[in-house]
Amino acid sequence: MTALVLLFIYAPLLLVVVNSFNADRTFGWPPKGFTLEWWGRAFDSEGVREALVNSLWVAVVSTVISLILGTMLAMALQRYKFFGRDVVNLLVILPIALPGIVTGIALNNMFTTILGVSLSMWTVIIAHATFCMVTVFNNVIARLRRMNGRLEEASADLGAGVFTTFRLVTFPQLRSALLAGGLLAFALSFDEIIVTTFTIGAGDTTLPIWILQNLFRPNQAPVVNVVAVVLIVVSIVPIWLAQRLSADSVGISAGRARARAAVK
Amino acid sequence: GTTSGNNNPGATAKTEIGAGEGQVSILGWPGYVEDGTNDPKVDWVTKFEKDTGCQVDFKPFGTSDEAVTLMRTGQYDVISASGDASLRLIAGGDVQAVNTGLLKNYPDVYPFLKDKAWNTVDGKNYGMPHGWGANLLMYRTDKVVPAPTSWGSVFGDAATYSGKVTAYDSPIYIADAALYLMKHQPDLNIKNPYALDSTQLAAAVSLLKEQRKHVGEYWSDVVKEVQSFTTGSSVIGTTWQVGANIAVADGAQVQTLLPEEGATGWSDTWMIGSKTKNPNCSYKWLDYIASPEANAQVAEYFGESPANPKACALTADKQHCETFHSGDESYAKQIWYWTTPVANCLDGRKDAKCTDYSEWTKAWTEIKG
Amino acid sequence: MSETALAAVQKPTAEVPAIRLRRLTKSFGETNAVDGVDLDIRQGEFFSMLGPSGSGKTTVLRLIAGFELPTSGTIELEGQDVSGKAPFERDVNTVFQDYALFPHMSLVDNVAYGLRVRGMGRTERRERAAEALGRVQLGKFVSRRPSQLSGGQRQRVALARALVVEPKVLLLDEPLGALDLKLRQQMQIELKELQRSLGITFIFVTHDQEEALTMSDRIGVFNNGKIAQIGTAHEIYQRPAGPFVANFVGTSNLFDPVVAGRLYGRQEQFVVRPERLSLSWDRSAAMHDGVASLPGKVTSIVYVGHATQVNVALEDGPAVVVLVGTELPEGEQLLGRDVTVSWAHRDAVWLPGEA
Amino acid sequence: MSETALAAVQKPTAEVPAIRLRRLTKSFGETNAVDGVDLDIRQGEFFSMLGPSGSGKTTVLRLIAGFELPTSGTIELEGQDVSGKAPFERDVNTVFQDYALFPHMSLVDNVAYGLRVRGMGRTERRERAAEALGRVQLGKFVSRRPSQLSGGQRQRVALARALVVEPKVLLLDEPLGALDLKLRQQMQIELKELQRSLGITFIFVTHDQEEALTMSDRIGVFNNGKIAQIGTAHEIYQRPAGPFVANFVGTSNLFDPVVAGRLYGRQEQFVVRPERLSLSWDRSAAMHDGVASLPGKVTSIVYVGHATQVNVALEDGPAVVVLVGTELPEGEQLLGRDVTVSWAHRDAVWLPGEA
Amino acid sequence: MALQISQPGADPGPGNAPVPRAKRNSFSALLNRSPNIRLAGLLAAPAGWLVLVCIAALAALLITALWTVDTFTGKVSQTWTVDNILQVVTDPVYQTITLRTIWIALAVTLIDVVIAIPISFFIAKVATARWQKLLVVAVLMPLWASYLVKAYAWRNVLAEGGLLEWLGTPVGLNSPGYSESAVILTLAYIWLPYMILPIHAGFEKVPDSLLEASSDLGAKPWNTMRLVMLPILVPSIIAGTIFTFSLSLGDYITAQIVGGTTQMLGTVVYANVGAANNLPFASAVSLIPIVIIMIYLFVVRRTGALNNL
Ligand SMILES: Nc1ncnc2c1ncn2[C@@H]1O[C@H](COP(=O)(O)OP(=O)(O)OP(=O)(O)O)[C@@H](O)[C@H]1O
Ligand SMILES: Nc1ncnc2c1ncn2[C@@H]1O[C@H](COP(=O)(O)OP(=O)(O)OP(=O)(O)O)[C@@H](O)[C@H]1O
Ligand SMILES: [Mg+2]
Ligand SMILES: [Mg+2]
Repeated sequence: MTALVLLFIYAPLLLVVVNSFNADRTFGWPPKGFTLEWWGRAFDSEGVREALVNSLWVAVVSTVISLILGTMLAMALQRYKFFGRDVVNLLVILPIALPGIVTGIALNNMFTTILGVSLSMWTVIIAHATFCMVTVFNNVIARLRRMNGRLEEASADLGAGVFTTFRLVTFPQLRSALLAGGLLAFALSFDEIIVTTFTIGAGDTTLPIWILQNLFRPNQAPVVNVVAVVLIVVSIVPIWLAQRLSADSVGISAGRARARAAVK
Repeated sequence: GTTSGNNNPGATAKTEIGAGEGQVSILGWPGYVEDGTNDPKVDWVTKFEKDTGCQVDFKPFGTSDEAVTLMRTGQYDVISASGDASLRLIAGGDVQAVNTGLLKNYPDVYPFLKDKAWNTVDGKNYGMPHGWGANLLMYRTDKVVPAPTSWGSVFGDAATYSGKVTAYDSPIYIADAALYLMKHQPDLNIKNPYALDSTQLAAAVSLLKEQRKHVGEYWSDVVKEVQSFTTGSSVIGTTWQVGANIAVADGAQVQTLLPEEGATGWSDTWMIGSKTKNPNCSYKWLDYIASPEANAQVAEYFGESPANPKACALTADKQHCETFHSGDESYAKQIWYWTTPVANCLDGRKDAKCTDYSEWTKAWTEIKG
Repeated sequence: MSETALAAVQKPTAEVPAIRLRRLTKSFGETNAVDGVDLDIRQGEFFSMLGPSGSGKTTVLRLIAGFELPTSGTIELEGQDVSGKAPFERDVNTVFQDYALFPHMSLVDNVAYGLRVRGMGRTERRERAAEALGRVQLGKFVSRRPSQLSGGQRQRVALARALVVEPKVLLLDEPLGALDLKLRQQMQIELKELQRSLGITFIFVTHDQEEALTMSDRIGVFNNGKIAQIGTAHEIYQRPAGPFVANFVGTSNLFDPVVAGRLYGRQEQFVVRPERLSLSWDRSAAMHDGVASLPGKVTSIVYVGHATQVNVALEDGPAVVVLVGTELPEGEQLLGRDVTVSWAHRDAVWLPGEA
Repeated sequence: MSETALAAVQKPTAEVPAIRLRRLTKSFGETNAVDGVDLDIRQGEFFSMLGPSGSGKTTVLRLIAGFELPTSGTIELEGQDVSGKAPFERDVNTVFQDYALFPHMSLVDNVAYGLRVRGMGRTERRERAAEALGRVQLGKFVSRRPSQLSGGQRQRVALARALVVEPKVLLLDEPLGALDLKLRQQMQIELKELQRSLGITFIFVTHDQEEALTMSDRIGVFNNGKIAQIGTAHEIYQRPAGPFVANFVGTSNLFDPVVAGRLYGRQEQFVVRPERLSLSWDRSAAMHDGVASLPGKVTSIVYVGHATQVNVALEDGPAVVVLVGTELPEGEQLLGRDVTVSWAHRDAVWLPGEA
Repeated sequence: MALQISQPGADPGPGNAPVPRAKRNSFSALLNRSPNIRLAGLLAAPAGWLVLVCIAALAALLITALWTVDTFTGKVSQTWTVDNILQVVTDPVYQTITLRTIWIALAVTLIDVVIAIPISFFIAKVATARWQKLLVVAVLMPLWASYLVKAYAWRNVLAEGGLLEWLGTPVGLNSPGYSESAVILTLAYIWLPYMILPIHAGFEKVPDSLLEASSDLGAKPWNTMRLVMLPILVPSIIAGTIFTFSLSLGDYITAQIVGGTTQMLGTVVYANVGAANNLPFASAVSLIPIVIIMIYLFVVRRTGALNNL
């Protein structure tokens, strides 16, 4: 059963790999010939590099924003009961629960029609940070729930002020949750296409946008396959990293955190 | 998005080209503005930048509709608009009139591309023609026998290849049906496939709904379509010449033809945004892209007929212009270029009210169901 | 019970008390977790708070440490009012029940934490922390993580961590609750030793009466957010202030006013501890001076190792538990046997107040 | 210690034992959690497994229940070999330490679960479940969720759930471990009552020796995956089979072979329980027949309520603990005082085997 | 062991200066005293952000749905009308599309649940610790492949003469071609990891003792699964369905790539934003998924699923 599912998961990916070497520009099956042309072109393509840099930049900035905001929000919701708590709780879930196209045109509409801001990388970052926040939020709040509340009291008891306590006790406890949430936020932002389509400014491309633009261009589609293969291979690094870090720092429960984290 | 701007289609044209502003942002079909980043061998932008000192910032779009939306933001200086976008842009005041006298390559352009409904309004020119192509009928020679001659194969006789028919995925495709009806149902009195009153539209819609039952796939990008033909998922339907070329290159047994009814097609125009801050660079681009060298490169890379006959001599494939029937005016005459349908009937009828593009859009949604 | 009256009884001391609570009250919504507590804890004292679950012991401790702020009343630390101060402004440290060691720090960093946040240099604080760990015999584990220690070892780290900053008062909330019996008994002795040698005031929370009895200089028995009795182990055990204390601290055989009236002509409750009752295996108990006797029947016998608990239903009185230290008559049917239970008059503890 | 020899001593019984373990072994990687255990548990017996943490008690229980399969050896249930059977094929039920109640079901559904999976109709099984809940005094809570109960109440639900399917043997893994002292004592009594009235075999795991002593018909003392001794509470307490058992069950004063040689002319260890030692507050202990005496010095005194623990360092022997039931001489300095400790010869328990 | 005290009395040891007292920090003390200030400090930025970006944008969208587009200039004119909404609600074609979209989203969700439960069970409860790690990675990795590329790969798989047919023909299996089923299959593939992960986390949270208890009480594995595992997993499953359902509900790219002629709500919204530049109408159409998701969230709110996201 599991083997079947894994086959189901990997067969199409394998096809992508095969097609990155497929001489046929429209990928007929079975492949007509073998070529390294696409790989060569992909590494020469400035467009790919530029889009990649943009994507990394957007993903990093929106991850950082969502890490900060998500952590603050999680701490507020986990520790305090206040009026409107449920509403805020729903609000943080909404951007991810709503279909991307809705979030996309809502933000597009707000930026261009209501606020009159011109679209740019920054509008993309705002949009991404909004829906990435929930991944950080969920990870952090789950960790906070499990975290021993006495630790912070112990810290205060030993003479540490509020900020020192956060820096020396709370933050280190949250680190692996932040890492998991951050990685996921990064992944989400990095691969986001729909919301990005609606919020990106003139002349800017992120990697998915570049892929979308080139997927259906006669000479570019195979190059896209190459990019995809590279992405898949490179993705092993952060996943292993997340695995290792979470396993080392908090043991069994981290496994749970990780899996839970891995969900948006 | 929409920005409010002066609704002023008669903006006065420029009288001279000054020094470049150092930059120009261009909105265009993918493949129209290549600077070598995608393929180092395909590059005509770098030369432009070197010659004029105008840095090019390029944003491609997928459909005319997207093009209009993007142009409306006012962030772009120049756009390559097909006929179904150009009128909307002119009407929306998003582009300005162009003084063609300032463009030294303008006189070379095929005359049958000048002063057309999609680039000229009230006698004012709104841009530089770029290139054109027809929406042809393509079929698999091994699967479709006998060879078709009429659009009837994808309309009346679509059932023969049920599930393997393909069609262009845009409201503008309604015009293809209207063109067919124009020839086969004279009592509807269609004079221009882009000027349909509500009865005529309804007839086209019902024809397309009938066709829908046999359509295997609507295509919006040409590689996707080619792929379907190569694999055999589609065996007959509309195409662009460029698609046919790719298919043949990939070894598919396909053939294209211009059916007896004629065809719809596109003719693109480079236009300048009404709010541009870089008018000089914009004019320079319009002129540059119509130069024989650049025009040849674009036309060949994209797979269309160039606007400048001098380009034909410079294409790598010497047959290019022949394949695309570039100078063939009679061929061009059979083509109804994409034009945005508007309420004021384009065929000159004053008594009737025509359906506009937003109605076509809703009709298209309804057709696809 | 007249708990309030009793709680107010405080021996006036010349010296400033380590902790002075005055009418301390803490409410959570409707419930008064702590309800007007007055308490003076002397310098250098080992003071235990004993009471059933939910009686407010932890809350009092948290109020003293500053984790909760009182609803009303004041807390004085060595004569200074600290009622509104934050935990990090009070010279009081806590050993938590679950130890609350920082899991991401090594032992030495855990212990050095209090010094670190006080701005002491790295070398010095680590030295002191290592020294403190040495004092609790964990000198060789300095670089381990808390998760690599056993329960008892963690307990010691928590202790070292609290003591290294030299607090005036150390608060311990059921520090031995999580340990198993043998380890617990050992730690009781160690803790007591430590307190004696350091001379610091310990406030020790427990709900285990034996633990409180064996360790404390004085005990405060809590019930329902109030203090039911304050006194030494002896006082609490031998002269309970009411039926609640009598029952909570050790097992008690309660005789109601009717029986008391018949035996002593005094219409008040009294209790006799099981180990103060003696049992004769027949109905012929010698009625000599200063001893009361009642006949009864054995209902069950439980062997508890060091002694045997014999449950006897008295004929004209309650069912009582007798703790028999000597061996029971062997080879005989003891259940259901007629016996006589007797006790010395001076072992009867009279409980004033309501029935 | 000769544990294996001792463990093998089984009284031959005519009836088929409820559980029979033969050379039962379970290894986890390198460690032998259970190491060749032979054990017969009689029908209707209340059998306790006592032992320190990690001694293999839980593993034996899990082997019997079928959650683990033995590395070698066999398990017989009423004479039938069930060694390889799945848990749902064995007529044995377990009360888990954490109760393992299904959080998504009401109490009645929890209890009815075993009947449900056996295919009993809805009405009947709910009736029976409600009845079982009534038996454990939770009749009015039938529709509550487990999360709405206190620890003691959950414990009873777990019990009802296991009992409603009428198992032949009930396994209980430290069922009282999570409860506090008073509740625990109460539940001990209830459990024992229940077992008596149902006549089902109970196998009860605990590491609390007092609990084991008070409740069990027989006790198996585990050490290191092996059984160190099997016997009644009396046997285990009064005649420990070795120093391990002597020390683990109750406090023991251990005298080494040298002292034994001097006193009795026998070069073997012996132990005397603290409550069997008596103390005279001077050096003039009457040397009468059948009594041994040794002089010593009081090192500390701990008041434990029902008695006082006096620690005495003997001059020519070990430090011993004496449990004094009577009141100590009042108003005198007792610490450091010269005393004599004596015991009856018959209270000395000889420990055969290695030192 | 006994605690050895070097010397009696509170003397900290030879040569050691007394420990400094804790530093005064009045701001910290203020924060410590007043939970409200702490809360405000924590909440202001993120809640403000969400209200601005999320609530304001949705409100604006709703308002825009009440405007119209000038058919001549194609610009939004701010005249109020409910025409758009009326048309979306009454025109049968939108009902058809809505129903189809919901059906696709439901089918995708169902397929993912059916696949995810056994595989997560296997990973969480059957596989050894080593394998467990590997498998989690194996499931996570496709998450990093570009969505578009995966969809496109499926286009190739599903093509006539494509991988699926190539594999399927010998066993009598037919490729569904480019169709609604293709959309369902592809979406189910793309969103599968988003279903596996919460369910896997859910399985890990079920204590082993519950499974043992069930077995102990006589339940065969299937009954344990049905009566104990599944009910406890409900929140996790719902958490997964929120993703697969909502992600499918708003999709238009996959429909474009493998859908053949299939139209979904996303297609219509996208067509109207771009085509005819009819943002008000697009807004009106997008109200449908908003309403559907809101209702769904409201319904599942009580199950605690939202905490399992
Ligand atoms: N944060 C809180 N919110 C609401 N009620 C509380 C809170 N803390 C304690 N209580 C209530 O206050 C009362 C006293 O609780 P407290 O923890 O002080 O008891 P305790 O004597 O320490 O009990 P235990 O022996 O179980 O630890 C209880 O009724 C408890 O439910
Ligand atoms: N699943 C397992 N994997 C590896 N080792 C195990 C496992 N279960 C138990 N052990 C080991 O087997 C030995 C016996 O464990 P067991 O749980 O039976 O002890 P116990 O007597 O029940 O202890 P406690 O009183 O702490 O519950 C221990 O050393 C333990 O570490
Ligand atoms: Mg407490
Ligand atoms: Mg155990």
